[in-house]
Amino acid sequence: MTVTIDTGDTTWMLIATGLVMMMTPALGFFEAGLIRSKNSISVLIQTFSGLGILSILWIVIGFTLAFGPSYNGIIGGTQYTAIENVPINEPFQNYATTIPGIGFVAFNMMVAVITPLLITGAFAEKMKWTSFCIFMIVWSILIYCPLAHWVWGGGWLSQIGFYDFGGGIVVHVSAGMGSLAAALVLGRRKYFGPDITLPHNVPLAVIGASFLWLGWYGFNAGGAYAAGGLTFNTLLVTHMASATSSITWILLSWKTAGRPSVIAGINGAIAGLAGVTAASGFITVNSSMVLGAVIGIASFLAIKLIKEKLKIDDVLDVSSVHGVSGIVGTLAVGILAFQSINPNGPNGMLAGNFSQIGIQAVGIGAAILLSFVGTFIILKIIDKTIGLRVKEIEEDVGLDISGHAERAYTK
Amino acid sequence: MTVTIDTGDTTWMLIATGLVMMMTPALGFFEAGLIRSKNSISVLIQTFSGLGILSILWIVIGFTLAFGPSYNGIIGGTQYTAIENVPINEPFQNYATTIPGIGFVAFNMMVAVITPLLITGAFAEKMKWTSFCIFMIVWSILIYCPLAHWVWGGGWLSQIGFYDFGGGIVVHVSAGMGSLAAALVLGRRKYFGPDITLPHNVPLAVIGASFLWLGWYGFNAGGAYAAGGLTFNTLLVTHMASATSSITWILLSWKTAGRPSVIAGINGAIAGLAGVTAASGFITVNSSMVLGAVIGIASFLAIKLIKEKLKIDDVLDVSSVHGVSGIVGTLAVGILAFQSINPNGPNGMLAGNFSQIGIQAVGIGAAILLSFVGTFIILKIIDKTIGLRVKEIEEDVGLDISGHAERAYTK
Amino acid sequence: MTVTIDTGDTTWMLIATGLVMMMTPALGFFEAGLIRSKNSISVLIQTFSGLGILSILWIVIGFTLAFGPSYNGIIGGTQYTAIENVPINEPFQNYATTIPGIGFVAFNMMVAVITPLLITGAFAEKMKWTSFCIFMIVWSILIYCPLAHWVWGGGWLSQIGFYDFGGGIVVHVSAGMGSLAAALVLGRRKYFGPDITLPHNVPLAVIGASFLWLGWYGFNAGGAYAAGGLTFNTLLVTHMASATSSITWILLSWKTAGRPSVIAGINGAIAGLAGVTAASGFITVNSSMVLGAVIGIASFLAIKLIKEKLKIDDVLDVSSVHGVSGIVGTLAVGILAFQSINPNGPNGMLAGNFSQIGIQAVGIGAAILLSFVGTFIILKIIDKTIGLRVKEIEEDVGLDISGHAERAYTK
Amino acid sequence: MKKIEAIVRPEKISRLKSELLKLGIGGMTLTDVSGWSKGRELHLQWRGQKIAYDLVPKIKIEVVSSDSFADKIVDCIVKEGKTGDGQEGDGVIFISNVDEAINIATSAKGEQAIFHSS
Amino acid sequence: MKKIEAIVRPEKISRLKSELLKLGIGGMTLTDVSGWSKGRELHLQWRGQKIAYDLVPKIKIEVVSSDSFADKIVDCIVKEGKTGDGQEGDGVIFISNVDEAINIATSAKGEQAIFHSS
Amino acid sequence: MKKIEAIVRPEKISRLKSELLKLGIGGMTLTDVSGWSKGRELHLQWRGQKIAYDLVPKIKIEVVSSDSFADKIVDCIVKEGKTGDGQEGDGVIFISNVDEAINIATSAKGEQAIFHSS
Ligand SMILES: Nc1ncnc2c1ncn2[C@@H]1O[C@H](COP(=O)(O)OP(=O)(O)O)[C@@H](O)[C@H]1O
Ligand SMILES: Nc1ncnc2c1ncn2[C@@H]1O[C@H](COP(=O)(O)OP(=O)(O)O)[C@@H](O)[C@H]1O
Ligand SMILES: Nc1ncnc2c1ncn2[C@@H]1O[C@H](COP(=O)(O)OP(=O)(O)O)[C@@H](O)[C@H]1O
Repeated sequence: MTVTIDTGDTTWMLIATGLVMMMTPALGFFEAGLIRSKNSISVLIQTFSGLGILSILWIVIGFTLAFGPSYNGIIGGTQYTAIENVPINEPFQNYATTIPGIGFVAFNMMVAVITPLLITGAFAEKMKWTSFCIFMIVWSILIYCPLAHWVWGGGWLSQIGFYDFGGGIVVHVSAGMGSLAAALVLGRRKYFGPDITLPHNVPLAVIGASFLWLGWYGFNAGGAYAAGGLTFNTLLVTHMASATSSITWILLSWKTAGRPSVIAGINGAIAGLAGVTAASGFITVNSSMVLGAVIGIASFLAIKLIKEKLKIDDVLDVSSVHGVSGIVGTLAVGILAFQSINPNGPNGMLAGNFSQIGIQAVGIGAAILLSFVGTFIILKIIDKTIGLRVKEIEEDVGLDISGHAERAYTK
Repeated sequence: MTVTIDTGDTTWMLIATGLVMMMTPALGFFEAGLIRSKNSISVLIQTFSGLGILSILWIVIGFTLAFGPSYNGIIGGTQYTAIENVPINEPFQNYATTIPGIGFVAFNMMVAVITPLLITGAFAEKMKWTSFCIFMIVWSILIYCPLAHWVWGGGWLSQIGFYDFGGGIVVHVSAGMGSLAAALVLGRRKYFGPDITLPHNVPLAVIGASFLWLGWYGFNAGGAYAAGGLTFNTLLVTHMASATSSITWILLSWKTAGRPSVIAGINGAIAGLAGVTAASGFITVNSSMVLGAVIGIASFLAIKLIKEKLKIDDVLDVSSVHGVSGIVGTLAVGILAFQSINPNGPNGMLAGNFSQIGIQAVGIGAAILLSFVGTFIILKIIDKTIGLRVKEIEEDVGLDISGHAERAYTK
Repeated sequence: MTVTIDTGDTTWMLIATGLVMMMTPALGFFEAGLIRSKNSISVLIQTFSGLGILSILWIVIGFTLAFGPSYNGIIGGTQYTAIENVPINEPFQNYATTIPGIGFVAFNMMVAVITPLLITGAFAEKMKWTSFCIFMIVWSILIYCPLAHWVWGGGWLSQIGFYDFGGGIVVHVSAGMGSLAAALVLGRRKYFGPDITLPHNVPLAVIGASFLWLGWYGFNAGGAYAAGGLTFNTLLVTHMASATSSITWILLSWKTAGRPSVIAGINGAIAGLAGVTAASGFITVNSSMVLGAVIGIASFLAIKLIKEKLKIDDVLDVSSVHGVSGIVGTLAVGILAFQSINPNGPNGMLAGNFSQIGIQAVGIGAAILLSFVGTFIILKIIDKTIGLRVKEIEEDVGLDISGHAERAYTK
Repeated sequence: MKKIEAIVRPEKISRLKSELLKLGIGGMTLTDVSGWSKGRELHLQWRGQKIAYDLVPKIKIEVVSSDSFADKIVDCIVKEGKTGDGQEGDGVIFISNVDEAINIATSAKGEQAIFHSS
Repeated sequence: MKKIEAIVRPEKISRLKSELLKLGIGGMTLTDVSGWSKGRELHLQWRGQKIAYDLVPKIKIEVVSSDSFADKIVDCIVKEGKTGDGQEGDGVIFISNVDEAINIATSAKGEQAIFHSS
Repeated sequence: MKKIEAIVRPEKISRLKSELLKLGIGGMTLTDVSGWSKGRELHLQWRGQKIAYDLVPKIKIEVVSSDSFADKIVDCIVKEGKTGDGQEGDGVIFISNVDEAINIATSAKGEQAIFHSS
């Protein structure tokens, strides 16, 4: 492997970094549009301030915990604290060997920033901003960094041959299961039911979803850390899973509610994108269309179960849209992966390798355990100390006025 | 010609693909902002679900019909059905020879997706979603794929020396004339007139237009399939035509309505972008400024004729903004092209070649014929079978509630 | 130095050009969201028509005034009028030597376009569109082009060793001080005070701010004119200054108003981005976090002084957010710069060079003088001839209806 | 004085406004509302639940006028607001009593408050 | 005739609407409003200035009905609009007199104007 | 009881609200409206057609109070709502009769319905 900077690859990673950064505000638009007007600012400030806080955290300590030299496969060492020793004009020796080392830090920062912020979808309209800030920092250090290390930083999951191209478990299963725990700890919103789940600004949500879709090209195809055939295949796999999952959701909304719904369309797209992430760099475009449809069905049904049957108030259904999708897609690596697509990846069942799916299941299990239990404990502790939820009157008035003294719209 | 992957060129096409993908939702924002609130969701779901449906169609059959080995210059063969035989790690031998084959498929997918969706502007506020879906699929197969094949896939128009860099006739004339046919077949909206043409959310429309403008850099300069002087010239030509056409429209709105209008500004920009598409890779930046002004005047006057004189209710004036503009710009290739700008393009009149303009006219004529007549027939058949228009009460209530059980805004 | 086109570098500049272009409409969204609904169109048309007008101006005369061969270090010669003699397929000999000459023109166009438009923030809700147009053209020629020439075109400031990587004084100090002058010449809005400073659409403002943040990657890292370690370092420096300044503002809003504010968050981000611009290509990521916090505090306090104490009605606080930030960041070059980061840049105090800060101060002084005095005189002349402000009744009704016969929102 | 409150089609507003103007009314206030009236329900569903979601966007015009002038205003609204022959959805007008009107700027009361000029 | 004007919680609208429908009312008009009422103020600050910013989004329902029918409508709104035991924020209803109603489409007057069918 | 309906400048709302609060009113309801009144038309054009597009954004405040209290409220609104010497556009106040008020949460009627405390 040559270790010299390639301007084409570097440019791709510059862009991919920008695209993934943009996903964080886009997530804010998506979420803010889907909730009530009176709480929309509270979500926008969570994503926007989260972008600031988690970026700083990543430079100071996050990067080295995830990608520093491994302590027994569990966590990264402190060699890169405050990005000390990160090469600027050369690549790392072991990661992304054709782009500047600092580029590897920057791209992975954007991934690390958005992951905990996905959980905002579970506690939107309920949680105090101060508790949110503390939770983000703790969750990032205790859950995200270890998991990223296990999978991408040379940790034990990578050592046993587990594969997750873009972050199926590192990002989506972890945020999804964290969301389930968050929904359980925080409880239901007042008047929980269909009457309060009317989205206040659908165009805003569609703007968010569209830029999430675009950003995901960077998120997944950026994982190639280079520009070539695999990169383009990953981009197209990502796109097609989103397309098929989106259409699947629209058809399911039509079947169950009598009308094709645009909100179903955008949720389905996000489910497809989240779901395909793990497999995006290992499978063919044709497989991705099948996978997208399966992810669409699984995540749609999961909402029916979690929200409608079990009445768990995961406000924006992160547990289904990211969690369940992520599980399906990460398992799918064990079925659909072909080394002819990516020689550095595994073969799955269809390529004759029946053992990979077991390894994938181990990874999924580990991620669920770490993130569900970890999130539960972290939130319980915060709840007992400074509290998690806003007061009832603040929920009535809306978190925007009560928590931020701002309104989304005036004349 | 060397046939090896270049990382710089590949990165440019990765981006261009993303930029053109983004144009489809941006089109939705543009259109949704310019129509009444009660129908805005219906347009957003058309563009969003269209992105899904047409992407799948392209993989399954569209690409091979457009770019497969030619049957007598009429249509592509089935060699690439379900993108079978498309190279992932090498370029095609005959197209885009420095980027992965699959990248060529992906970029052209995004162009193929947005083209039929442009016609949504003609039947917004009127058409049923189911009929829309069927229409998109049929139109893409019967009109878009042949036309793309004729011009870019080695078909008869390319054989006679017709040139269309970014899709002047393939995209804009075809969608524009299709829109004229659609407006005629579907008829006028209830209370057609200035009272119902108030845009409900101008900032949303400006967001859409702005990202269309940006996306067009990818749309036109992506047509170079490489990164170099021609690419940058194409980008700047595109930008300047948009700038001059936009200013032209603003001045015309000022003259005719007494006030400079931002809606004129964004429509003018789109007209300039659509108009310059055919010529963007063949002309100088200075020519593009003249061309932009001419396109601006032509498309502005076309609206006066089609909508105000003839009372044809092409809701968002696609026939003028894309159709008439596309015609002017495609003709302009025969006047303004210089081989000193693009050695693989033609010379036009100013470079002493008086025959090119005739060839361009043939191409335009063929596109008008195919798309106008074809669209008319397709829509008539759908109308007679499952119907095209929503019921009158549904139009009153709005397509959002009646067709999708959703409202764009709630409190 | 080799002078051949590199596809990777060229692709980066294609993108950077697109990103910076996008900042102009994004600026419009940011501003429109933060003012009253009844004036929001008037700002959108200013940014959108400004994009058209200033692009044309740049091609015709602006580029050559800024980058043509220098007349005594004061202004560029006319060699490149109407971009005559600009190489398309080769680089310039003296600028950006691995990308096409026309790419250098295009990228710098986008920077030249947005600079005068920043001043719209100072006279939003007050100024006539016609006067705006004239002001833009005159300001661009008399203030922007000379200043760009002094710093980047081989003019006297570059000759004395002044450094400004992305446009700290060329863009932000000049626009900021111009804004202060504009606020003074135009006077206060009717009912000036907290009651009229309620933002009408916060999500729109956040959309604007988010794309400004993203666009700034192109703005600053594009200044490298190549893709490599320095480019990525610049991107990350830019990002971190925005992050820390944004968080600083949120904390300050919390402290002074009792609630953390999202509007503070987005303003703080813009201040951080504007502030770090000059230094972005010369300093380390860790320095940028300190610098971001300092910029945040300085610009926040500046608003308290200029708007709340002195009651100068710079509507969107451009003088603080761009002007004061720009001054701090440009000075910081003299403290924080390291040639180990950028061998073509200076060393600052921390690298043992105590003289640089003096040179930086000279540049800042020159920019303040030129832009404040220049803007004051230009506006006074326009005021005396065709007038600057709308009539009082037009201000009551709103500039949208009175000046453009359009409303931002209808049902 | 009388308050005339009309719920009309948004499409009709611009013409209606200029006709009322010609009549010489002193002012009017417009509100965006949504309306429902009998016989127009569409049965729709929302997230699988059956609901009748049939609210149509309308505009409410309020004009306060002297008792004697009220009829002219009503006639004008009926004339301009009508679409075809008895077509549903054209709206309704309600008339009620207003005890007093005060102009904030001038402190004028009664009919003086609502007629600037004339 | 009577005008019944109720300021209610937005969450209650969809059920309330279908109950009113069952009662057989002839029409209704909804407006987005924001409300404040005593005892519910939160003291907030805005850009450093202390303000009581405590407006809560509400929906106003207006129904015009015959005198005799009014009580049934009020009862229905009270029943559907109530949340718990005396919980604040459920809203208020005001009843006032309407002199005349005119249907724009049919020119029908009085109670004819507000009842299409039945 | 009386309903006091005031159409005022949006800029005046925050101060007006706190003054009404000090007076001790029991509640109020605010609506975004747009208003037109005589003498303020600007003649504009829209897509080439001449129209008088002169609607100004205003806010409508509605307060229902006991008869005796009404005058104080009116005086307060006039005082706070006034801009300068007889300046146009400050708005108007209309007073009308309300037959009954019902508090949804408590089912209290009449003046009890509109005054929580005091
Ligand atoms: N009894 C009523 N009370 C209050 N508003 C009413 C009543 N009847 C009608 N309206 C209002 O008038 C609007 C138009 O009524 P109508 O002409 O019967 O038309 P539509 O057929 O659209 O319901 C309704 O949408 C509603 O807003
Ligand atoms: N006296 C009043 N005049 C006008 N509107 C009132 C009055 N009292 C209450 N309201 C309206 O009713 C709404 C609900 O009142 P109430 O049930 O007392 O609840 P809350 O506790 O939310 O204020 C208020 O927000 C306001 O819009
Ligand atoms: N006769 C009326 N009927 C209904 N609303 C009125 C009437 N007169 C005035 N208004 C309302 O009061 C607002 C302010 O009126 P006024 O003080 O006369 O100011 P302006 O000069 O802005 O029209 C108007 O915009 C309108 O909404």
